[in-house]
Amino acid sequence: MQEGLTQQIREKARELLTSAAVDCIIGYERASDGLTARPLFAYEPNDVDKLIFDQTCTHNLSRFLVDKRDSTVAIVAKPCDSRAVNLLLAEKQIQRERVYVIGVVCPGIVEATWGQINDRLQARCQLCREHTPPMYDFLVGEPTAEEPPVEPYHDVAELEAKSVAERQSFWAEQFARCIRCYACRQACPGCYCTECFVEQLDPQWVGIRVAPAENEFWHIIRAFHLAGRCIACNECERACPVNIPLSLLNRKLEKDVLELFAFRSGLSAEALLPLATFKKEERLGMGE
Amino acid sequence: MIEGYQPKIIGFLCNWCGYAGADLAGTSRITYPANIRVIRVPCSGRVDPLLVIKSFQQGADGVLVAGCHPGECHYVEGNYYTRRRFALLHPFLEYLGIEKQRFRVEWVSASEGKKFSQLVSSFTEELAKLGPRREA
Amino acid sequence: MTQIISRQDLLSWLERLIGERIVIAPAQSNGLVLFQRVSRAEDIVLDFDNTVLSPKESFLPLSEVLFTVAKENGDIKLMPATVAEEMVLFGLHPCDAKGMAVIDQPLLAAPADDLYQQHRARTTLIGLACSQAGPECFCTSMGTAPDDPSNLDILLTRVNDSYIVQATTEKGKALLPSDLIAQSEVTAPPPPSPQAVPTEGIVEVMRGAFESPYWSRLADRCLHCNLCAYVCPTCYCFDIRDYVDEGGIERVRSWESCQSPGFTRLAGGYDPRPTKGARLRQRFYHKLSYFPEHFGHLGCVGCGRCVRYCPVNIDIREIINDIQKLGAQSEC
Amino acid sequence: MNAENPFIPYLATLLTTADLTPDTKLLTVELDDPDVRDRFDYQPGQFAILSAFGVGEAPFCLVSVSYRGRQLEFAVRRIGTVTNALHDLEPGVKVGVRGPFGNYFPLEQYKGSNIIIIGGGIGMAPLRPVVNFILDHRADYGDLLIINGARTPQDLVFAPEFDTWAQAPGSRLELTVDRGDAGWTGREALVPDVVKELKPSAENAIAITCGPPIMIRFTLIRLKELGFTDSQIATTLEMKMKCGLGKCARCNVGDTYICQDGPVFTLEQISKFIEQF
Repeated sequence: MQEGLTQQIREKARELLTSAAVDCIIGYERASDGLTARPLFAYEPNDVDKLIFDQTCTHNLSRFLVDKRDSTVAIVAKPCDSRAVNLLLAEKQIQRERVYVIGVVCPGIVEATWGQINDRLQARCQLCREHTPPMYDFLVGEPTAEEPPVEPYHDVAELEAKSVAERQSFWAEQFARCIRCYACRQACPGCYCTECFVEQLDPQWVGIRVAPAENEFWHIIRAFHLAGRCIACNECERACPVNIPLSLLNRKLEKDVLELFAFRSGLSAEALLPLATFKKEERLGMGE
Repeated sequence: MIEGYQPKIIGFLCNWCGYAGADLAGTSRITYPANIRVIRVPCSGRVDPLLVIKSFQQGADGVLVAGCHPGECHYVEGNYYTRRRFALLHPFLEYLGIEKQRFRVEWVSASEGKKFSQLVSSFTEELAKLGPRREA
Repeated sequence: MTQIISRQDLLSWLERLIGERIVIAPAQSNGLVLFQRVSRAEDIVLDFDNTVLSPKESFLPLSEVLFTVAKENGDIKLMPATVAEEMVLFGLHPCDAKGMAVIDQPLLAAPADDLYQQHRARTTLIGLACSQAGPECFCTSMGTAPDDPSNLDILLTRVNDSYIVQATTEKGKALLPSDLIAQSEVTAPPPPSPQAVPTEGIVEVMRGAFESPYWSRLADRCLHCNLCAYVCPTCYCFDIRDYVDEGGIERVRSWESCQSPGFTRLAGGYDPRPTKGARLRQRFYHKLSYFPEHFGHLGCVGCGRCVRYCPVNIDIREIINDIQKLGAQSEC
Repeated sequence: MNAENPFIPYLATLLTTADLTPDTKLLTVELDDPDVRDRFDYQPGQFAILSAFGVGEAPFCLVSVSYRGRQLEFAVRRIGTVTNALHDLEPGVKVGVRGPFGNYFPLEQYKGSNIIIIGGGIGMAPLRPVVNFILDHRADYGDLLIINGARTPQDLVFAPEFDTWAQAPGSRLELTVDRGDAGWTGREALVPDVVKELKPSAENAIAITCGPPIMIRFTLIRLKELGFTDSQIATTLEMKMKCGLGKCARCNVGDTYICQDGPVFTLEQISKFIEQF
């Protein structure tokens, strides 16, 4: 356990709660398996000692900010999580003065399932180059220098290189397992629509039938609705009970957004999102 | 080429250019294949990816979005958003196994009846070569 | 005297069954063990903690057509769906078999759900006693056990590299391969002992805890997906809608969960259970209070899947412990 | 109900549709199969689940009384996908009927009591069969007071029957609207205020009410002020339903299934619900 990080977070949390600067701290506590972590909502100072930070704190806590938008909260944010805060600010879903961000210089999160940890870093962390959060109100841990970039889209490129038939059967096999539990949607800070298109009945885009065609429809549009917004925290893939490789969908769009619009999501709270703006003279290969 | 296979195309034509171009083709006796089912939209910017995917899911073999040339949009910037949106959706569909030839975005002005007719003919031919998207 | 079958004979028996009928068994799929239709006996996984999803999918499918509406020259005919093929569900643990018994009570109560009843009638259950208990299992606290043969047609219990065969119903006996079964003196190894959970008097204690803020605090971290309900062997809520395509009109029934936004929302928008806390509370009150009051035993079988797969670790055992403490505090 | 397969509806033909209010229609339906038609017996308060094939099905209270003829009547307000589909149906089209479901108003027990009917908007629909039942067995019951309110005069349901209700012996009809219009000469007040104004006696009386939740809440306060006990007040609850058979666990409020234990409850029963409704 990163002792230093946990101590600093607890002290800042106690200070914020006792001074009533915030109504609650959204952080992490030990889960019921005694190994992994789970989100904690600390309302009173004596809850503060449950707060922890270590390499199992995988959840993107900014997911809870829209639910708590009517109160003032502090959240513990890893670099990717804080980019999701920027996304919510850029999309006017939360007010900056009602969110106190305790940024954490991230040691990287390990792969874990309930009751089991292994020491391999999660795929997103192996690719991660920004260990210091781009935005925070208080920083925990020593900022580290940027590491040399690594090819972040090798798995996407691999799938792109395959033939159409191979890709068709690959995705058909993945989507066939989907049980439409929507854990991927509910785990995502970017999915805050009051009524999701997949549950709309009038018009009924998808409907309630769970079948290959409907599952394909769901996954295409879910991923596309996050194009230029997703910050690749991979919580959707981690929440999926049947291991559908959702990050392969999200990061394909992330790669294309980078190439087409030279844009990365969540780096600033004032950013204009790529599909909500344009450049008159840009050439994008459509209809040319 | 499968014997007797007629590809189904869903065409979202923007009212001011695409649709007007198709109209012009009609009034000037320029024929184009009947494979296209035309859906008129106020602007190509109105075409939501939901409409494109729903068309494919309901059995379309090809989807066409025809709007005004960039800079000539009746609503000034509608087709700029269309251009970005589908520049992103197009490779994404390819990535998911919907061949890129099945989804086309074209700029057809109200005076380009000929271009519209050639566009629909070439699209139909290409889809006929490709075969149905889903085994019937 | 006990009846046993060697591992090899078991596989050849299963191969024989595959030739006669549909066989659904645990099999590998992208690194997961899932109940799937198998075409070869060696695809079947025999040693596993538990599958990701419960086998309820074989009786209450994720999506199923209840009936189709056919229009013939202006006249309408309703053609109910039927289940024709015989099936074997192999490899379910006793907790999942108890899950079937839980779901049977509401769905087979008169007037019985005809389609579900047909699935159940056409299917023979060949269970596999657990050789080890997962860290999240707690079936013995929920009225079943790792070697409980009830609710099954046949129970296989592993001993060294063969299996003790207990056929508990006529259906099971009819399926036994007498040519492959030997008599033996060997006795079953002691069953594993999963963790215990204090369920004594939980129904009454739950009644007292309804207004407690415990539920809304617990719901803070809940994501409100349908995962816990969909992996659960005892959740049976469903939704019904019509589908129209060239083939005609189909009335489709699909899984639904009390956590989804539209579960209790009336047309027009009024929702008597609008908050996260109220919805999460509904899940645990249905399993630990309402179901027992209606049908006499808890609506949970202790398989631990919701504990293992919940992305934010909403752990029903922890909740039962917390509620018991809450109950104890309010008494003194 | 179709006992072999309770999810398969009986086929029925939509005979007529009549506009009760701008957004509510009275659908008259006749079951196709003659012996199903004879067996389909129901009491005031029970409901059926209507299918608009191609869209889905939804529960509606039966507003007709079974002994007055074999046709089933439903008051359907255009508010969701199924109701929209039902409103667009032309007479002669086939629909599906499942049921009858649920319990019913214990009119047998209410014999000899004075009855106060308090309906709000579309809430008057489930009370109409109760009124008609009482008028058809007038001697069995004491005084009948009907308070029927709505937002505007056009929203008052079953207006064509107001005269027969008002002129029936020993019965009194009081109408009210939130906002009147040019032709409206009657009362402009909220239903609970009318209850307060008329002060019906709680002595040997039963109050039956149905309407939007806000109206029910204040009507109950007024009735309590007048001395009505919880067991003297009955209502019919509306909840999302999918099966009507106590199987899909969707309509439960606490451990009560509205589709089987209800939809008719006394206030005494409702107050025991563990979950506020």
